[in-house]
Amino acid sequence: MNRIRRALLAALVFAIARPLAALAAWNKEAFSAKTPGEALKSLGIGDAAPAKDLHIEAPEIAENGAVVPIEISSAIPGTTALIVLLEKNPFPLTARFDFKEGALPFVKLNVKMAETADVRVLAEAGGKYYFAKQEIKITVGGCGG
Amino acid sequence: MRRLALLSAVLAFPAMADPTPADVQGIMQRDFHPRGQATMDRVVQDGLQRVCTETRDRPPADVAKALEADQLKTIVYPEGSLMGDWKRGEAIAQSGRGLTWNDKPGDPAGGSCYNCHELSPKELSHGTIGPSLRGFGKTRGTGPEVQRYVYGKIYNAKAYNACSQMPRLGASGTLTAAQIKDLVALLLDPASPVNE
Amino acid sequence: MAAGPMKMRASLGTGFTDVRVLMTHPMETGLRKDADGKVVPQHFIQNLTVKLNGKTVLDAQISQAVSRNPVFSFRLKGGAKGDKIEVSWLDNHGESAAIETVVA
Amino acid sequence: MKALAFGAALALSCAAYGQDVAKEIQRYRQMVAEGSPAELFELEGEELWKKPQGPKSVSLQRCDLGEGPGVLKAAYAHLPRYFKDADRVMDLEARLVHCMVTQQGRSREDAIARLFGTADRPSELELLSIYIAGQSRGVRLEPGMSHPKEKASYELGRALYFHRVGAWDFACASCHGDEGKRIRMQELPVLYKPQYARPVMASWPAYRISTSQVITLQWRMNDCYRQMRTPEPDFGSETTVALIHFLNATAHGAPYQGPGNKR
Repeated sequence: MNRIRRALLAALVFAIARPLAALAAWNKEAFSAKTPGEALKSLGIGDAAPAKDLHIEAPEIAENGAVVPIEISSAIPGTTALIVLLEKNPFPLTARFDFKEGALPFVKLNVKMAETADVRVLAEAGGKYYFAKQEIKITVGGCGG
Repeated sequence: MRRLALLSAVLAFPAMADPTPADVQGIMQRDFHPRGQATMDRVVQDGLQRVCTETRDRPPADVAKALEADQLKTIVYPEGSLMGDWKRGEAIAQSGRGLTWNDKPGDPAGGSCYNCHELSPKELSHGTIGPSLRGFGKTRGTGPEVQRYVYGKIYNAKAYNACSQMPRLGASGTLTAAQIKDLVALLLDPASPVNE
Repeated sequence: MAAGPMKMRASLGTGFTDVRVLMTHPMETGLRKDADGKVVPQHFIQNLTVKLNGKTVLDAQISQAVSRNPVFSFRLKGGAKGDKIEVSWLDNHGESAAIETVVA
Repeated sequence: MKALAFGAALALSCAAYGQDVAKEIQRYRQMVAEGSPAELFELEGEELWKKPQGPKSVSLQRCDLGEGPGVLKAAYAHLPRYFKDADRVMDLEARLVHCMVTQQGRSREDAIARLFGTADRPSELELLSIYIAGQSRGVRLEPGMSHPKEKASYELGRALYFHRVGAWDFACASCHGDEGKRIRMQELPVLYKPQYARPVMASWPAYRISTSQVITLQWRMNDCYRQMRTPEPDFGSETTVALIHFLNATAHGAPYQGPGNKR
């Protein structure tokens, strides 16, 4: 198995330890926060205004908390970051995307949710913050055992 | 000419009859192996399974009646009240464990109730293979007759409907008498969420 | 599990380029127990970088709450045949991987 | 008063539940399918197909899956089928084991030592299955139905589908017998009817979202029997192959669209 993986790695992937190490910034404090409020504080975010131009596309019911697809996009001019918080997870802050010139403020990803909860998305634009929310219900599926 | 071709096609496979339940059982005895608590005696059909297989779950009325009478005799009622604790009953209804080859023998089993039935309105994830049991006790009360019926139905569903798809949860050794009593309470107790 | 293969697909839309990237990674939360009841240590991707023709266009920080074998879709402004897109990740064990593709 | 309002809200949400739930779950599945990592496993399966293994140190690239030695295109869509060299009907997995034994010189014990993998490490057969099935995309399902043993396999599969057995008296049809039923939130396809069998059978093997695992039809048969509370069926046995044969033959004509995604 390892040999195959290595072969595949050689074919598809090249090691890039050098450039990545330089930008390996990961906000440990914010990602370790146990409530959405603490996480936002660690990110230096105070007030956020509700925004209609910030879109969350997600199913209202997910059959499985291990894979919950979420698509987020912002039509707020000058959006430079999108932040995803899963309000009832043990560590709510789930992702922060910083968009530079050349990328549109759009991301689709799959997340894990411990239970039915709100997904809160924040957008940063021109130094101000905006938010949108959606509840996603998590159900039990299939046969027991 | 076409008829001739058809005839020869039929003649080419003279032994092509559908396998009987006995044939199938023989093949399963060859192709299966015991694992954990799932022993080989489980691929041997009892009379009821055989009749239901042969009739595609629609036995003639008199046969069904005889089978049901037979199954009724398997039900063992405990002494005293048949109403247990609906809260424990809810947990049993939720659990789908028990009797599979990777369940540990001796571990408490569940009734798999929500797999097929709607019970408490709080549980949105319920199956629809069996009828909804929401509000079951509201119209039927908690009298000894209805307790006896519910206990018996869970213990051996085939005593009331010979080829029911519901397992014989007591007769198969899946649930204990105390567990079945808890399920009776889940269905009948006015305080149970089923009767909200 | 070591880093496995990645796969990326870039397709031209109207006014943007759709990028979809798959990566093999366990994304262990550190809360899960294995069959023997032992806690599986945290192991998850923390940083994700998207470059277009050598220039970083997207920096992401993610948590262990991203699903196993992550799949991300991004959109890049404009885009043309021949554009080179590179996606790389770094996890909390210091392992990293990258993949690049040319818009066709 | 507050409790009353809550109760009313709950009743309302439950009333609205039936109609909206199916739609939302459908949307959930659609979104999950768009983000499936199944392709990653096809890559790994391809490596295994080409990797020399066993005492003879040869790859499986000369394995005849029914379309000729090494031909992968359409092979999966035409299985199970009768193989003269083995004088029996085989599905993909039984055939792969046959090739591992006859061509790579491996013992059957070695070939089937690790049938079902984990999320961390899918099994060899799972990865091979997902790769080979992917080479049938767009090809109509057409398992063998001309040889007498193929007909017998199909008939046995159908009989097994309705055969009530095990500690809980189940047949396949106990769950997959009536239209519009579900187990928990999972809809149950009535697999002996073509319109239900087609979309289902055209998407196996698959990536299972709840366990992040690659799953195959042999796994599916095995785990259904586990939940039917029977003993365990032998891997690639006449029984499991016959059921797969019956299901794929019922789905006859469906263009293969997998590997798919399962809950």
